Amino acid sequence: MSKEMKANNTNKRLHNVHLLKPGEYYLQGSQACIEGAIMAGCRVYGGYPITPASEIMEYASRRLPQVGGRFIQMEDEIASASLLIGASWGGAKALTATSSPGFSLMQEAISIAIMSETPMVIIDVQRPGPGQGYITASQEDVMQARWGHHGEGSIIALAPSSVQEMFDMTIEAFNLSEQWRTPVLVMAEEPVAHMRERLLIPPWNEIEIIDRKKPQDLGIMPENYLPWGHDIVAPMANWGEGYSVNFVALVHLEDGNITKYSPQMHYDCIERLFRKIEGNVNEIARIETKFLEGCKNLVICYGCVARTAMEAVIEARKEGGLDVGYLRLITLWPFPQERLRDIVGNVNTILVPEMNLGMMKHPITEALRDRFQKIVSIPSLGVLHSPEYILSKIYEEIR
Amino acid sequence: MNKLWIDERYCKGCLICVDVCPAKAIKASKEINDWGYILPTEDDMNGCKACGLCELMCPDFAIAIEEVDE
Amino acid sequence: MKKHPMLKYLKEEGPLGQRMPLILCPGCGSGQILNYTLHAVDRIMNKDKIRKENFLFISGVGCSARLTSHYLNFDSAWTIHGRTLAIATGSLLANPAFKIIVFTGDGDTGSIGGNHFIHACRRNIDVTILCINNGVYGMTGGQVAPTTSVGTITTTTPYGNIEEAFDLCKLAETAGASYVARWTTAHPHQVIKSIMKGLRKKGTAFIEILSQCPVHNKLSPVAMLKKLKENTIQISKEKESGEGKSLIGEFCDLDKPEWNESYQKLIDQFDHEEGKS
Amino acid sequence: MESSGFIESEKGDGYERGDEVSHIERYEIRIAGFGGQGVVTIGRILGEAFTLYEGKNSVNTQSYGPESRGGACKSEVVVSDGEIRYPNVRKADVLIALSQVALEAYIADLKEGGILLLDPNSIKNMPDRHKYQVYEVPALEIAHDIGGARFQNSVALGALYPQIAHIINESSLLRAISENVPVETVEINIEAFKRGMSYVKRDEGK
Repeated sequence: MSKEMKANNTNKRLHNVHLLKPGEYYLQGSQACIEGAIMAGCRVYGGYPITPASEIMEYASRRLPQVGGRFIQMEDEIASASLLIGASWGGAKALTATSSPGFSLMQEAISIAIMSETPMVIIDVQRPGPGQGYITASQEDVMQARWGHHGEGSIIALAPSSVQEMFDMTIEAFNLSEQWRTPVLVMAEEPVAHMRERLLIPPWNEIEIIDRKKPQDLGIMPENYLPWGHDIVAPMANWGEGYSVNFVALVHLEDGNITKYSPQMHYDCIERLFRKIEGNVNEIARIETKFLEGCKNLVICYGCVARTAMEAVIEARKEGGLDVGYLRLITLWPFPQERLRDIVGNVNTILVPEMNLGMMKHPITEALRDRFQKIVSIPSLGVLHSPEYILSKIYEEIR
Repeated sequence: MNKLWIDERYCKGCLICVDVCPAKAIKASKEINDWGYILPTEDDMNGCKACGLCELMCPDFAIAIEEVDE
Repeated sequence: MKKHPMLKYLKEEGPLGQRMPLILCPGCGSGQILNYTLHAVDRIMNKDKIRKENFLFISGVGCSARLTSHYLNFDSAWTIHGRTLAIATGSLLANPAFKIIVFTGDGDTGSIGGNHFIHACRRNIDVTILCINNGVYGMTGGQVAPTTSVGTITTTTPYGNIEEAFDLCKLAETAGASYVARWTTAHPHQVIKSIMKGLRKKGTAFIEILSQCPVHNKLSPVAMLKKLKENTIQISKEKESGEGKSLIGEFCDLDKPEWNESYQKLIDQFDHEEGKS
Repeated sequence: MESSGFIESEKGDGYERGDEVSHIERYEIRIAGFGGQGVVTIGRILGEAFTLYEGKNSVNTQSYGPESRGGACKSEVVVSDGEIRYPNVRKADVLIALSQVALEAYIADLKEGGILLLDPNSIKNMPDRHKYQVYEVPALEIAHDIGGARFQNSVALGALYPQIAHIINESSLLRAISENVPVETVEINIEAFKRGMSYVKRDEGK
């Protein structure tokens, strides 16, 4: 890297400057998200305003220049997602945030990023659809997150449920994206993005930050470098580092060669992308459980609905004397099918409260197909379930 | 006299070089390459001053002039 | 055997095999423009002592985009149809030192990427855009483009095109680009000069190059080059015999604030404050 | 009123806590009115005071949508010494109603015997005074008196304080006010708070 390039590389320059000091804060989820991103090393943000995600970009516009990063309001969401690809290969960790209609517009760029194995993070503060839908709480993009982009590519998607997790999981999203060289989605909801809660910043040295693996560190010379080879996750040379990387998103050989097309080469290229994520599901995906030991009934939830669900489960056990377990999907995708089968025994009823008409119920049903008598969706559109509502459903289905 | 080199692997026989040469030093040959394209060849190289226009306007990087001092 | 002087900037072979020849059709103007561009880059590298790794080539999708794909011995990106300038903007935000050359087509710039194009010009981001305008969608089979002239028969205007063609240079100038020029593939020296100017210019340089598609126009490359010369006229001579001809030359050459320069001032303001406390 | 700044560097280094206050399982405060009354700011001030300066947990949420900029508007604070799972009000302990519409919309969710604080000048139909502990403060009038309508939220907050003094210290609220209002208005806001505090009176009905 030339001297001039080094001086201007925003990712290296001003590292560890103006980070939030360890301690307690009272912040909005949107603000915690940006603080997490900055902590993770994010120095480029590009976005387009949309309710209810705009607070994230407003806060980014204040904070990014303070840490030597760059913020830009792009012309639309297509441009914002595309910008991340350029920024990531330019050597920066880059972030955008949007809401459902904007998320739809980003799908092509997400697909390109999966194929080119570009680390980047997208926050989706979901809102109800279809169409303009409404501007309140929703979990209606959880399927779009997995299947919205064209082609056979897998994705990582996380579901935070508190202000603290908006911070922690934005860092985790950057770590996963750098570790697995793939776009990572944070599927937030309006309550989580807008609520204020205590945010605890731990001592900086206790925060794990993962950076992409570099060919330079592995002693791989430019002439032997395979931008999509060497390992299941290839080391990544940024542009500007003398590796003459030819970024391609067409089916390619490990060195980026596109002239040797054959069905076998096609299969090898795509199958590795798929295996990279799905084959490492147990390393990537996290699940949280409570009262699971020998439980006869089970509530499975994710995102901010998990907060209500936990409240309802505790009350059902305490006041109703019901045997109800609790399981929360912290990672939505890749879906931890085998892990779920390992930890969930035979139960009578599974209840799935979601702010949609029953989306994650499908992979749950597929995973636990022979473990339950019945599986019941508890839908709520546009508003977070109340504990009373979930409780009434528990009583209705279990008693 | 300067020497004209045609890269058979890359030439697609568009013959732009023949047209743009101010010295009329290049002509179409009867030879075809493995792709089936007609290759250009040297005509009367006496007028060639190695102006480089054929190299510059070749879309396929398939032509080169070697300046030969006499 | 002596090889073409610009082959040193191309990957004839990669670690896993042969990459050349170029995928383009015989006599395609895009190959010529790549040739001119590499000449310009070669001169800039030598004269301005700019290192190879500072250059970045980005393209979208279409015939023009295939110039990057996997041939260049530079950092390059063959990306998303129309989104080239958004991706270039991202790279510049990550590292403002990049000398970015964007290869784009008339469909890429004037149609699917029109919004990104005008906003890149408005922000005056530091890129050199080479718009290869052949007036047709070549890669997809010869459909009408936003730059196709009225009356032209294409595969999607079988009865003749009824829409006015876009003047992309006027658009770029109005939107705020620092440097705007138009040439044809039949003007190699002018194109090279403009590209060098563009690379040296801080801000958006838009260079439209009218190019030939011999396949979809069913004419020989030589005949098409001749036609391009005949159908264009220098801006200065417009009044004499400009009727019905495309103007070529430089439309504007301004010095205006570039996005990253302006943003750096925002950043520096905080650096100062930090220094004080 | 938007917060004066954001992350101050000395913030987060740890806070001095106020005097010991009562332990609470779950305490729910709802503030409702219309956009521009500073409803959202009161919520933020309360939440920050409980969390950072009292060491309790609190979640502050607000109504979201076009109505937060004109029209009906609400803000909620749930406080607990334990974990707060469901973030919204289930059955409010406190309702501050700054308009008739807000009162009608949210009175049903107020606990029987709960605290109802209102501005009598904004309320046409008074609720059942025997069902709730009703407190009155002419917040808008007092605010006009000391500097303008935009200080009515601090007057209301001051009027609320004596009713929740068992779970929060005055110093915590004052600190949260000074952190969350524009620097140049801190003094007036504190004065508004004190005026509200000294004015407020219990309406026992007849």
